[in-house]
Amino acid sequence: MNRYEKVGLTKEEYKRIVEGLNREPNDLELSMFGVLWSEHCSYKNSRALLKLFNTKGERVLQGPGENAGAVDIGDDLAVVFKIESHNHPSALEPYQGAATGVGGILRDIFTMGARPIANLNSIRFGHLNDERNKRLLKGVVNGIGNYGNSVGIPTVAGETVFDDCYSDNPLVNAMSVGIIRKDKLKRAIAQGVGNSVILVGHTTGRDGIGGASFASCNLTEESEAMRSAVQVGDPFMEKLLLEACLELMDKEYVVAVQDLGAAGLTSSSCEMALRGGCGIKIDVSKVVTREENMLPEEIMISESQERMLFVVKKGYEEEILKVFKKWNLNAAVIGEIIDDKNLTVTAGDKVVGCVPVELLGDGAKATLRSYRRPKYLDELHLDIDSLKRVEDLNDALIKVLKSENIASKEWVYRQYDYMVRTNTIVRPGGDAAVVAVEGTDKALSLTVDCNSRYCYLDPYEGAKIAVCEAARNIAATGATPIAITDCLNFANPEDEEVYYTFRQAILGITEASKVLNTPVVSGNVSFYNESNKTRIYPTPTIGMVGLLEDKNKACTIDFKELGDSVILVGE
Amino acid sequence: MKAGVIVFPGSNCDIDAYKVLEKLNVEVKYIWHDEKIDDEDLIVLPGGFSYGDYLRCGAIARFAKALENINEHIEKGKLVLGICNGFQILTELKALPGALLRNKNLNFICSDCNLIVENTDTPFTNLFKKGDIVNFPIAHGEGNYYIDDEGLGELIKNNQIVFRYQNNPNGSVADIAGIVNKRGNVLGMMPHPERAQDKLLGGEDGLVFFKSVIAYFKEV
Amino acid sequence: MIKAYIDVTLKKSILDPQGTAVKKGLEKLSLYTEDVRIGKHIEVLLKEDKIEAAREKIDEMCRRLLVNFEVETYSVRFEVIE
Amino acid sequence: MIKAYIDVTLKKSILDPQGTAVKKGLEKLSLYTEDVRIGKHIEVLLKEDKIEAAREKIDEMCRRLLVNFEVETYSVRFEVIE
Ligand SMILES: Nc1ncnc2c1ncn2[C@@H]1O[C@H](COP(=O)(O)OP(=O)(O)O)[C@@H](O)[C@H]1O
Repeated sequence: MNRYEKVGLTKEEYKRIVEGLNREPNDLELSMFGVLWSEHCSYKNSRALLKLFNTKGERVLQGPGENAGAVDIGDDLAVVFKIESHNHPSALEPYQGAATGVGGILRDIFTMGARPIANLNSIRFGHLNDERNKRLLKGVVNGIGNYGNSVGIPTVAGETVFDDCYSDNPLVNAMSVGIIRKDKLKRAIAQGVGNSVILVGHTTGRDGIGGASFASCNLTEESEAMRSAVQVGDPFMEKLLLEACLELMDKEYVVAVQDLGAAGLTSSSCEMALRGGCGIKIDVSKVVTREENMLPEEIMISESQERMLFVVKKGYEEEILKVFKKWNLNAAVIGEIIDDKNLTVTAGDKVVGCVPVELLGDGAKATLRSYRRPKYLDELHLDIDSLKRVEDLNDALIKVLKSENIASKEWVYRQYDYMVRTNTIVRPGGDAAVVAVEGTDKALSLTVDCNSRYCYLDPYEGAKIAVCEAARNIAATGATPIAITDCLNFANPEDEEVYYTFRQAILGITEASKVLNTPVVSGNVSFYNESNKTRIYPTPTIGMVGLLEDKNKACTIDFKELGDSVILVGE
Repeated sequence: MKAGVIVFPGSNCDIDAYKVLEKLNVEVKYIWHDEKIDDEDLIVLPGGFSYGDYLRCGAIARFAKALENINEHIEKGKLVLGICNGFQILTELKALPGALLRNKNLNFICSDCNLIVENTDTPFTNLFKKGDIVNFPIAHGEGNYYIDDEGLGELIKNNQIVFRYQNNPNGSVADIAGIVNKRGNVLGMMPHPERAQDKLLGGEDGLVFFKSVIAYFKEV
Repeated sequence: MIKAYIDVTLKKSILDPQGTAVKKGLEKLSLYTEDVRIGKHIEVLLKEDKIEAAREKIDEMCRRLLVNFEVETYSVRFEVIE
Repeated sequence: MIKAYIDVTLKKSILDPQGTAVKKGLEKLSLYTEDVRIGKHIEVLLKEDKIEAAREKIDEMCRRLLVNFEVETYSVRFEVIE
């Protein structure tokens, strides 16, 4: 195997790196390119198409591109939200995979300065007659519950779906929603030569090394052997990190904040510098490590959880360290902003790597892949008249109610603390959840939806239907839909037929979101959800936020009184 | 009357407890885990996952600085209320007998929950009538109250059982949801009265509970 | 240095639903057992180099923090590490 | 009959938040350690009377249900019970 293949790069990509650097990259640099140019970090297969989304609207304060999107809800407040996948880790270790998924999305919200007020999740498995699927479901629900419950953020809504196509590739999409005063929105833009870079939160270990590139490969027997790819979450640490960060967020000396997700220190430092058009210098010897003798490259790409990167004005480092100390968290000054546009990595005084920020962060070519209408679409047809007549309707009704996809999901959501912080007006079990916005008369209505079978049958219409279903759920609580976030779960994009469904789904979402005036403000793409046996249905999960001006008017789904009229509306 | 809500790292119902007391015009403040408690009339140990609830729920919180003088506080006759994680901490402290084990079904349970008021002769329940049914939500993974037969006999003899579950959700011995110490000034309970503070959020039975405390201090 | 291996288990008289669940889970895989009980395994590395001293320290840790004697008991093994 | 004592622990390179918290908790009591790691302790009672057979069965249980090799490893001891 070639050097570049080991880190998941192609020959062509390697050539571009050598040209960009004017030399061969050393091992550290190559690893950084490997993780950042992976699909998971670079969105190289989706970026070009994501541009098609409808992202503008009078309420939009922050569209896609930041840690999370932000939308104006009046009263000087903004709602900040995003959805994210943690599919592959959850297939390997359902409990930790799902838990760290929740941890990651929460950090995306509070890096923007917002206090998370609610979590949602969309989870999909193979049918429950299989013991493994049952274990996956139990582990995932346990992981989502435990993490959210411990941090003290109510998990208020979601969806739980079963289909054979998810047997080898369960889907775990986690969404989080936060509130912030709109003038306090933080952005992750590194600025100001000489300003300090501070790493805070958990210690850095070898766990999760290679996680990002891992998330971009097909699930094969080999990945089962890539042991270190699983990370362990520590919700307790996250809770402390959340409180400490929010305590600092409105300080004027905090220039920028970014959480460490996929590709760890490499991606966070590079992205921040890229947005700020500056350079950044990191001294790995200053990083507080959990294990001895960690190599610079291990430190740079570790995916240890519950960590954040701060850029602060020179001279204010102590202020930051003091707050983190109070919360019993690590914090160390590990670098500074520099004026050349490089990411320079040192170990003490010795430079161990130096690459242009632009090449590393933006050099992975956005490819518009070729696509082809899948053959199966032409083969699908059903003659309704050929179906057998249902004789016993009672029996049929019971069968429908008993089926996994229709049956009550109380077993799931009862394991989530959906009431903590006493703002939950409409609880899970209805169409959408409603959560009060403290200090106002307003409430937010929240839901996630996708019928992936429809998307399989017609990716364009199916995606439109997902957006519309979400909007109906919101409307049914009395709220007005205002914006969406999306999680595009698909199979291998290098397959032209898969790429076709991906493209169609984006066009469908775009169309529906224009008509409903619910712009896309954030989202996530997860490819390679397939095994050598199965391929998931196209699954563009839609997370939607609605606004209710008067929280006392929230509607619930239950029939209220004997004698009330029941009216069916719509087409 | 003055109240203090202790905030451990990992507490997450601290705000809810504070909110309900504030709503009832009680002078209330937060007490950070490594500050000392002062002369508060009511100390609330809130729900949550103190110190991550690692090892056993409440095991590490018991050693917090804020709890150093808790025994003297109790001896003085001041009130201590432990809700959920707070109840777990109080049993770890041995301020209340017994222990809380994992729910019998092994899962975390969040839901509404009907309780039967067994004892109205406490500072926390004096506005209820014996046999009242109240709805305080539950949200816990380890709320299965355990005590041996002898201990149970003591609880019954001394009328220390304050709330019982109408439909035992977690396997607790004798359907016990909340108990007081012998003197009656320390109450531990798994259900959350502070979550039942607003009709819009599903009920306000909890207000009666906290008003009882206020009424108690008006008397003395 | 000395490594102590502490096993903390629920007292016999106390039901162990987790053990029961695992027993049933094993049966679904056609793996039959008479009984399964689940506890905690704690490994503590100590600077001490005499087992006697280590034992005293571990006992104190168990008494004060690691074990809740209302419902649990424990046993310890030691290993001397070079 | 044979009783198997299985200790399931997190792999070395994997973060053990519980162990870290307990180590800090012990320090508050002035009980100092070099390291604390926490795992599961599983006691399984088997009808088998040969250790060889028991070992095979336990290994299968670990492989199929008790241990997730992504993050954990295990060790077993056996005891013959009359
Ligand atoms: N994984 C989950 N997490 C939280 N709530 C869930 C989850 N799955 C289902 N729910 C809740 O159960 C209810 C029913 O869900 P669903 O069947 O998807 O509703 P609908 O089909 O009406 O949109 C909803 O209130 C939903 O929020």
